[in-house]
Amino acid sequence: MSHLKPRLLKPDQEEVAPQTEPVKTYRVRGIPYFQVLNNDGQPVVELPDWAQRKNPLVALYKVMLKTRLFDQKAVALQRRGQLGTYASSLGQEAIGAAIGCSMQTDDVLFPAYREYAAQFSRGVSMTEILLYWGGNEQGMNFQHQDKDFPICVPIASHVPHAAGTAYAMKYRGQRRVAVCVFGDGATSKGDFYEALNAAGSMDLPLVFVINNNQWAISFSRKHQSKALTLAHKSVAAGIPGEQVDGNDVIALRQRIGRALENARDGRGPTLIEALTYRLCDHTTADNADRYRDSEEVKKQWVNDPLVRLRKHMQLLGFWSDQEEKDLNSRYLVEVEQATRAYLQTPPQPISSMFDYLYKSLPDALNEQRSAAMDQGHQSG
Amino acid sequence: MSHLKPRLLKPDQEEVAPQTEPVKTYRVRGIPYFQVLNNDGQPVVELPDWAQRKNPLVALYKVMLKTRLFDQKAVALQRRGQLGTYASSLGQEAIGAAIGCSMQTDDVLFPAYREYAAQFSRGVSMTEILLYWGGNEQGMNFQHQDKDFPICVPIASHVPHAAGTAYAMKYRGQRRVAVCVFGDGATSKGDFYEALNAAGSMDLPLVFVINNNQWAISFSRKHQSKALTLAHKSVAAGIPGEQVDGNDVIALRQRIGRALENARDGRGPTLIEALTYRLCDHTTADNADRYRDSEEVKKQWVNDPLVRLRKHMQLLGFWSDQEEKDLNSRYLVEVEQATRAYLQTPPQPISSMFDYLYKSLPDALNEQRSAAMDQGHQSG
Amino acid sequence: MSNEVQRWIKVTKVAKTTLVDAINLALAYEMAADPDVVLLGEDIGVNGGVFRATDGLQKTFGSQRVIDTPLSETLIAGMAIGMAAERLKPVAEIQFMGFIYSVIDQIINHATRLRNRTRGRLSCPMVLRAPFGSGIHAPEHHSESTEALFAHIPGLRVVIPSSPGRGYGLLLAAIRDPDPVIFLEPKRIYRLHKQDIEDDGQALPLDTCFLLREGQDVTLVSWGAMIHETITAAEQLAAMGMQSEVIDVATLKPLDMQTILDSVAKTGRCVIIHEAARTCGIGAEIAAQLAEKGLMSLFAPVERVTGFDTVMPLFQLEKEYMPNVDRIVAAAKRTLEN
Amino acid sequence: MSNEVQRWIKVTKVAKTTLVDAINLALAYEMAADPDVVLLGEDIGVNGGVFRATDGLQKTFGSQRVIDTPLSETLIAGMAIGMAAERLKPVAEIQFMGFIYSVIDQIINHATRLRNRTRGRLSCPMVLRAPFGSGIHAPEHHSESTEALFAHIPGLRVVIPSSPGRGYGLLLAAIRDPDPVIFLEPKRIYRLHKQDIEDDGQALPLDTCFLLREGQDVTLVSWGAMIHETITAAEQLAAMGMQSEVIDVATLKPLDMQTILDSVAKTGRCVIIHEAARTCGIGAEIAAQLAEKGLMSLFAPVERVTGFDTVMPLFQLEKEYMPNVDRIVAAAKRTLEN
Ligand SMILES: Cc1ncc(C[n+]2csc(CCOP(=O)(O)OP(=O)(O)O)c2C)c(N)n1
Ligand SMILES: Cc1ncc(C[n+]2csc(CCOP(=O)(O)OP(=O)(O)O)c2C)c(N)n1
Ligand SMILES: [Mg+2]
Ligand SMILES: [Mg+2]
Repeated sequence: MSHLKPRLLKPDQEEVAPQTEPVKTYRVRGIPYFQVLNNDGQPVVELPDWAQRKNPLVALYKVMLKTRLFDQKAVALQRRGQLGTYASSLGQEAIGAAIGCSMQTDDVLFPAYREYAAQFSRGVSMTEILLYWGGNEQGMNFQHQDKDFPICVPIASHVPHAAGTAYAMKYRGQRRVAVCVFGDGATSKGDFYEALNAAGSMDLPLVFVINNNQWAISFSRKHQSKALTLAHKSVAAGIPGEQVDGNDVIALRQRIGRALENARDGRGPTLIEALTYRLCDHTTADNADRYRDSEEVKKQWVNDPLVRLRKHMQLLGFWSDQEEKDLNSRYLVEVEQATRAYLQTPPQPISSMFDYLYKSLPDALNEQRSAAMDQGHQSG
Repeated sequence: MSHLKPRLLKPDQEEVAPQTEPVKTYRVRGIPYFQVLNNDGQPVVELPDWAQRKNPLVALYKVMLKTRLFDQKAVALQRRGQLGTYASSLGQEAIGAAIGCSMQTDDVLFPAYREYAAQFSRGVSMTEILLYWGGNEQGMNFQHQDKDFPICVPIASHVPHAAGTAYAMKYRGQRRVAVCVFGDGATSKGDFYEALNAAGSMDLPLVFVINNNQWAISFSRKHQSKALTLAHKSVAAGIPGEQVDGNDVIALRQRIGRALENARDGRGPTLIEALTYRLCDHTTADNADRYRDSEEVKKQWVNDPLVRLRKHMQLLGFWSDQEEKDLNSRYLVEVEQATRAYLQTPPQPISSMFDYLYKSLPDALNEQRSAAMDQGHQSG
Repeated sequence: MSNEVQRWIKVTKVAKTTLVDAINLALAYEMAADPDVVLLGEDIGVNGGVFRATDGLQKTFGSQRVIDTPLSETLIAGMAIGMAAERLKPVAEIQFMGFIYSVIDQIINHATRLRNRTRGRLSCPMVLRAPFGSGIHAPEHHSESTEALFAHIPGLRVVIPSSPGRGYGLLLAAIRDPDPVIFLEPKRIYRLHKQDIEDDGQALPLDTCFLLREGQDVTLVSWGAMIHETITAAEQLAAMGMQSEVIDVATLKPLDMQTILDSVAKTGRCVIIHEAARTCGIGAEIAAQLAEKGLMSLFAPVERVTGFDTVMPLFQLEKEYMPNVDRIVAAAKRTLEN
Repeated sequence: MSNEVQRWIKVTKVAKTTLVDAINLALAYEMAADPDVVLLGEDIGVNGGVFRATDGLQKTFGSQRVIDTPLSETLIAGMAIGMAAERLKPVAEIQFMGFIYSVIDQIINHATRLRNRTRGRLSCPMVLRAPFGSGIHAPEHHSESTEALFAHIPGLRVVIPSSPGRGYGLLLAAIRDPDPVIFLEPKRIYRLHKQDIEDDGQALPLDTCFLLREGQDVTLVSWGAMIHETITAAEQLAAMGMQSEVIDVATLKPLDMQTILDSVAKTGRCVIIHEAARTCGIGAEIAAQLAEKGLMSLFAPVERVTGFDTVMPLFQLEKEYMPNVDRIVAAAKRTLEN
């Protein structure tokens, strides 16, 4: 082949002056950080009205406490070999509680795998969560929640689903909102960015909540991204973004509620970064001592979201030791009942592998179904 | 299965006050916009030194003119059935020229499919570009450029490659830089975001250049993202980002050169959005009249980057009509020579399907290779 | 679809319809009949799709139902899943099969599982359309045939039409199907043949092969654009006195093996033809099932005429890559030597 | 690798090595021998990988060579390509095969093409490692076996070890190979068996099956974790008086069909066992080639004992999904009835 010999045009770096003045600069909206209570349960800004009344506070506290007690049980069950790998939500209960209490019944939740508090307030039962981690599909067949998506394990892959559902809501002219929760690690994944961008350009009724618990298994938030805050990622999609103290359930409830209202009223999506800390191992299959300082963890306990809210309620005279005791006992009973129900639930039948694969099983699969059933029959 | 009936905790929106004050706000660095010349070729800011000297200006002009003339020929060849689908770079020549003239020989370019100007200044021949669009793999076997990546058709999929190469450069302690170019549409794709984020967190010697020609086939920049500018996407990765007049080769050369220096000196990556306009159809397979106003296109011709630089050179007395004429003639001859070389290049042999598949062909494929050769023999 | 709606939609005979026009008609028919059907993809709106498969639909049904998306394939597939769970019936277009790979994750990990993992609480009635295959001198990455990747995914349906009529009827069936379907359109024949079709909303079944030609000497099994080379080969064989049975598999997953087995029981010989790379192509599955269930009726080894296990070459060599009539005829003759 | 380097590295016998430790040893060996080898992936550094396959390597070789990446699989594969083109030898880990699908695009559109599309100007010597398969009561999406998707991709090598020794030797070969290799590790047997191995840097060939047991009655073909059920089945069959030949395919692409054909020429019977879904699994390709090239030596139809064409169930039913010894024995006996 006869090529024309091309001439290399030499670079001329040395001739270039390093500085130029821009002719204009686009201002970028700052990223606000919200907090209402300090660790002593005292307000650092003006308290919203609702946070000075007992009912809404107790509602939040209940979900958080229930989640905490459930969580302890689930970890114990796993340690005893009665549950598969389990992802604890220890220390991160405020996020789910605030989400759950902010959503309306016909909104749709897209959880990752740590938002039991949100799921519980949305009607998912403790038994169901146990069934899921116990290896039984029935755990995602929520009996009292027909729209929410199941737990999502492949990181960030559910974020585009939330965009699709939000689109459907908007297309139908409904005043409904999709809420999608995911971790700090998830904000590095393409799925997240693609959905965030689309939510902006399509102006979808969608609230994104980052559970920034500072760790993605062993990889710290600091390494995950050089973004100053993860809320800064909203700038890339031209949507509002903010950071909220993720251990401050009042601030969370306030800001998530506000974002939902905006979405519901047609004012588009919001990205909320909830700053918290994973007080537990990544899952029961993980040993966080391999990669993070246990001192760091110890220090984080002062931010315990349950303690903070309890102190606040106590300061306002809304919460007695007796009430605390009663609620604990009640939930411990409920947790035991749920555990029993879980342990008594039989495995799914072998045929179920085929029976939910398509709406009706194609003929081509009949033979395999029979073979599976025979085999089960032999071994069973 | 006996489920505990969960209680639905009712949302309490109505109780939530809409406004809260943030306790602090993170300031976000503004996104600067750079331009040096106006459409009359006159400086709107202080002219850099080098832009007042003939050689660097002519070097840039040459690549742009060569690319423009090549482009006309390629489109004509396609229309005559002598070339496959071709993606023109009409109106966008300044970006590639500035990139090519800013890079050093052992840097590595990761082009999409419109950066012929950059490729020409990097040693790729016109014949090679024709061979590529003419359906011959030899077109990506650059004879005078051993490191640059070939043209990338799957949008944004080459951006992670640039991150890997940049990592290798840094790992080896070399003062080299990877430069990756892609379109406005590419900034919606996960691959782009994942690589941008990693470039930030790994502090890679990598310059990202967006050729924002306002269109991704029929989809306009405005619909692609609600981001105020595409340079704002840098905020999500915590790296510097800026917008540059993409029809102003001096501003481009200045800013891209600066970004390369920063990367080379260990100061990490930059995202540069070059604002230009696709004066041509998306490719020769496209008919832009279906989706965009031809008036819009006509108006954009006033920003022609070649005219702007030529006016500037004329104002400084660096460029005569004769020089213009001579250069045109010279490149027209070169283009004809390249075309001839392209048309005279035989197809790759049938065996080549197998011979570059692996470094050495596994035995398992011998039979298929023979069959292919026999078949070629019969039909040939 | 209810009878009322069927009656309401005017049934018209559309003369000389190409495959791509048949796709367009099917989309228009079902959008008119069912307000839950929405389309999404890149350049499908004003531009009407790069092959004009959605031409005019945005004008008719509005930009809320014919949605131009940002350049984000994962988003397109993922959004379709979220829409389907809300009981819309999304038909998503991936502009070329070469750009479909980043959505395999959404298909394998979500679309095909949603019903199963929620025990039917949620489901995913979505269609993913994409043009595929070689033969039109397209640029790099625009000519591959990788349907086998999808045929391995449990819970999916894989459908490939080979004529305007089957394009129309199978696409309607795909949209109405309650589960995820990938619908691959052989772009080489988008405009190659014209057929008169009834625009009557009649769907075709999604789980049977189509018998295109009867014969007793050899069974030729193929799908997509290759059906046309296969029929030409059958004609050439007929001229030589050999009668081929030609089967268009069309619905590749779930696979109607019975029709193929019945044919081979008659002919004793089988040639499978596909454009995709040979190794682990769908031809392997068909040949394997023949070896399992039809071994005793085979007079000769099963032959596969396929693309090579090489990267699809740029277009100067695409003809050399693709199976052709000569190779099919030669393979059929080899089986007949036994 | 030069002899000098080989001598410089201390050859040690490592007693009682598990598969996962063998992987670790091979990585350590090659990193010491070749400064161009770098590892990248999620949690592979301080944490040593979720299965500890990279345990201690960051401490030994530094965080520049054992790179913890952000949670971005496309990036991981894409970076490996960019590194490989610069003549590093990246070994990328995808934490579980369930999260590998978003990188198929990078593999199919780039890694396997770089050499071909540049006519050898650039190349892509990278390894993509991932644990896969079921049987450890793992959560959803952690138990699938989808190696067939990769076996269909031209230009790729697909390797699956089934013992510590083969894990060590094949991984070394994969790293030294000048082209992209996907190396899938059956996690169920990561710690199941222990073997004494020589940490001597000896690679195994990448294009031959391994004959694990000789016999004249039936050929059992398998790979990965299923080798262990297969060998148990062979032992049970032997107790019943039937001698099986057991073949570990190990290097699934390119496929060494000759060894399998030779064996079947001897036994006349073949059972293929894999955990992956049946339709379009690699078993189909092997059975198809037997039907094409070994038809005349087959006394009985080829049997496939495989996972079902269903979504992998959550772990309460995973045993019911996986092929087991009984099914293998029954299939072998069926072939022997002919
Ligand atoms: C796509 C994908 N890649 C990898 C994994 C393995 N993995 C499970 S959890 C996890 C870290 C997730 O971190 P983050 O998003 O911060 O959520 P967190 O667990 O902290 O709640 C990883 C890497 C996965 N589940 N999905
Ligand atoms: C991943 C992928 N999706 C879709 C396409 C089809 N396609 C080719 S070019 C293009 C638009 C690209 O727009 P942009 O990034 O702005 O680049 P431009 O063509 O304007 O230079 C599309 C959708 C592709 N090549 N790759
Ligand atoms: Mg986290
Ligand atoms: Mg563009």
